[in-house]
Amino acid sequence: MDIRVEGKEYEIPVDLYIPPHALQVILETTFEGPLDLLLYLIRRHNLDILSIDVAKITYQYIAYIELMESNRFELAGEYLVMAATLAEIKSRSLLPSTQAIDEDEEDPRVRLIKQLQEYERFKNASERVAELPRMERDNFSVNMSMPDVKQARPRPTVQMDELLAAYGDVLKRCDMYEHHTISRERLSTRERMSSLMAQLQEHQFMSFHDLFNLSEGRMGIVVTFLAMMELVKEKLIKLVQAQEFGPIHVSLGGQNDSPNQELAL
Amino acid sequence: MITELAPVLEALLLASDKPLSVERLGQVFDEHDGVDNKRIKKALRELQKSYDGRGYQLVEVASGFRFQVQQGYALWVARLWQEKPQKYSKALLETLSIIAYQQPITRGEIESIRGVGVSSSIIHTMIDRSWIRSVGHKEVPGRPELFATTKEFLDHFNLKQLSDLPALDELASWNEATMAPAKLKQPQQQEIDVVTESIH
Amino acid sequence: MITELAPVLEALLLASDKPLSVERLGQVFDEHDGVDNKRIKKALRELQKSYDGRGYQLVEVASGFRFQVQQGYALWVARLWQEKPQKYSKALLETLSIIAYQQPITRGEIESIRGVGVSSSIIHTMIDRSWIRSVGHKEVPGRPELFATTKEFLDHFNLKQLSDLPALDELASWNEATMAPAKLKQPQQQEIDVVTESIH
Repeated sequence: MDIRVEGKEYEIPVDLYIPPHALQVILETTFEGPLDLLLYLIRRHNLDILSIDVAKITYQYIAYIELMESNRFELAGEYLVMAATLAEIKSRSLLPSTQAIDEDEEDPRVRLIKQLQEYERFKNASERVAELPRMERDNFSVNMSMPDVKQARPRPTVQMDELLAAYGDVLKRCDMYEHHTISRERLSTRERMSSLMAQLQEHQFMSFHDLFNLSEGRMGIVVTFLAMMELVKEKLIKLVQAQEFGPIHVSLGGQNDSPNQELAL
Repeated sequence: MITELAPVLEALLLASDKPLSVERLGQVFDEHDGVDNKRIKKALRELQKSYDGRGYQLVEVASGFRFQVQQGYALWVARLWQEKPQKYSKALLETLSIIAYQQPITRGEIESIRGVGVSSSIIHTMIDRSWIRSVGHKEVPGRPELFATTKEFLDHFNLKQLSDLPALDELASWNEATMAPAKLKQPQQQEIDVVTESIH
Repeated sequence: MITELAPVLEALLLASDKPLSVERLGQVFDEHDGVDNKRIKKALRELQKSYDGRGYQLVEVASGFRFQVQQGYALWVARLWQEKPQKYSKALLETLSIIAYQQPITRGEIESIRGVGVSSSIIHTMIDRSWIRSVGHKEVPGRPELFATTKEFLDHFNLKQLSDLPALDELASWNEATMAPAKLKQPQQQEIDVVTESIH
């Protein structure tokens, strides 16, 4: 009989004790919520969902929660709600049986078991879905090049409004509206940053003065300077000076292997 | 009238970066090419057989036919690339499976099955990969979006249709007897102490 | 010891988006696979012959071997493309817009803004169209490439310089405008107020 098996288990307190290596497993695997944790506890005891011993599970569940809290795991509120549900079921089980039967529709144990069964079905299904042969893991698409044809493949075109809509979506998603009001000035700086990087990639080591195009006028020079400062701040370029008051040179960040002193900014 | 249809179909399917349906393939031909869907289907079936023992195969997935590298050679291909294939989290796979089996479904309904919140980033990742999409709104307060899987989802998992998904477990039936409160075991005070002690 | 080398080579060459040299193919194998360059070359020659009458062939180009569609069938493929101009994915458009507004930027930074990985094929497509290019490396561990937009990108969107890109407030007003054409008639100042409110 069930009871005898369970009774036997009860006689061995070691089984109820969670051994340290098991704790390690818990800490390394994150549970997908309270139902996942409950299923784990039930499976560990080779129990059927239908015959779970709520009292036993409740204590283990609460023990795990305390453990997780003591390890500063961020616990979702759902875990605590489940703890309360389990406690409720346990307290109901202490009531005389006649009273509990009266409201079997509302029996939280029935509800929990149904929920566990439902979750287990999908958990099992998701494990099977994960094993389906999948592109880029088990199957790879075939890349075949084309010989030259007179009619080149028409490339899709993109309209400005599509690009804007896409960027709008990005901003909406990451709540960047507040700190990313993009102004024209900022954009011209970003553009100059890109072109400075490109110039330095080509020439590697350039005189500070050569990077300014005087024909651009005052605004152009200011933009170049701002872009340079931004690049220095992001550690993308370095300003180096061989001696005090000597000519300043600019190089890409990290390529400074000369003994020149770096300009502190 | 085209006499050699098979190599034309091979060229079309190999050059395309997406699966092509029989209908889509058919659109390529003019009336005087004498090619109908039946002829295309027949040619495709013959082609499929002709790749036995090769490193690639022609498969039919939800949105049509595509060439792919034979599964048995995936490990060799992986050696060629340093980039590891993206792994999907358990949370993503659970959410995706629930949508696949229960579609159309709202986020709230997914959450009540999983017993835990579904993060927006998981939903976005799946929409971004075109695996799921919003197919409307449920007429309940808040009008939540209803999600469903797409053909791209089926394509990615090498499925032709939803019913090719692995079967869901049967729900174990249970009777009143099992649930009779009388059977609930009374907790024993002694045990409780053991557990509590051993944890702390 | 690999007995069936040919299908492995087929799988590798078909999965690769670039031609592979004999040396590169050889790197895939371990010592105990018993595969040397001579064996690879021999297998490739035999494979080349085996595609007679198919819609594709294995050709040797400067940087190695690659599969390509047979010249004779290329016109069919062109018909396939002709009929349906494709659209770029949302993922590509988002990535492009982030690069435009935030350049120079690394792939990792784009990913952290989008909250999801950016596939190599998206980057390749944009480089291929000369919309973006690598302008250097960020001096952080891994030295990731920094991407920036190009003159071709500006040309495509009819812009003279990057600062001609709409500022963010215009982006919002552009939305407003398309959503409700009536709003366009309202005085400029008022429109901006509306926008500002909706942003904060």
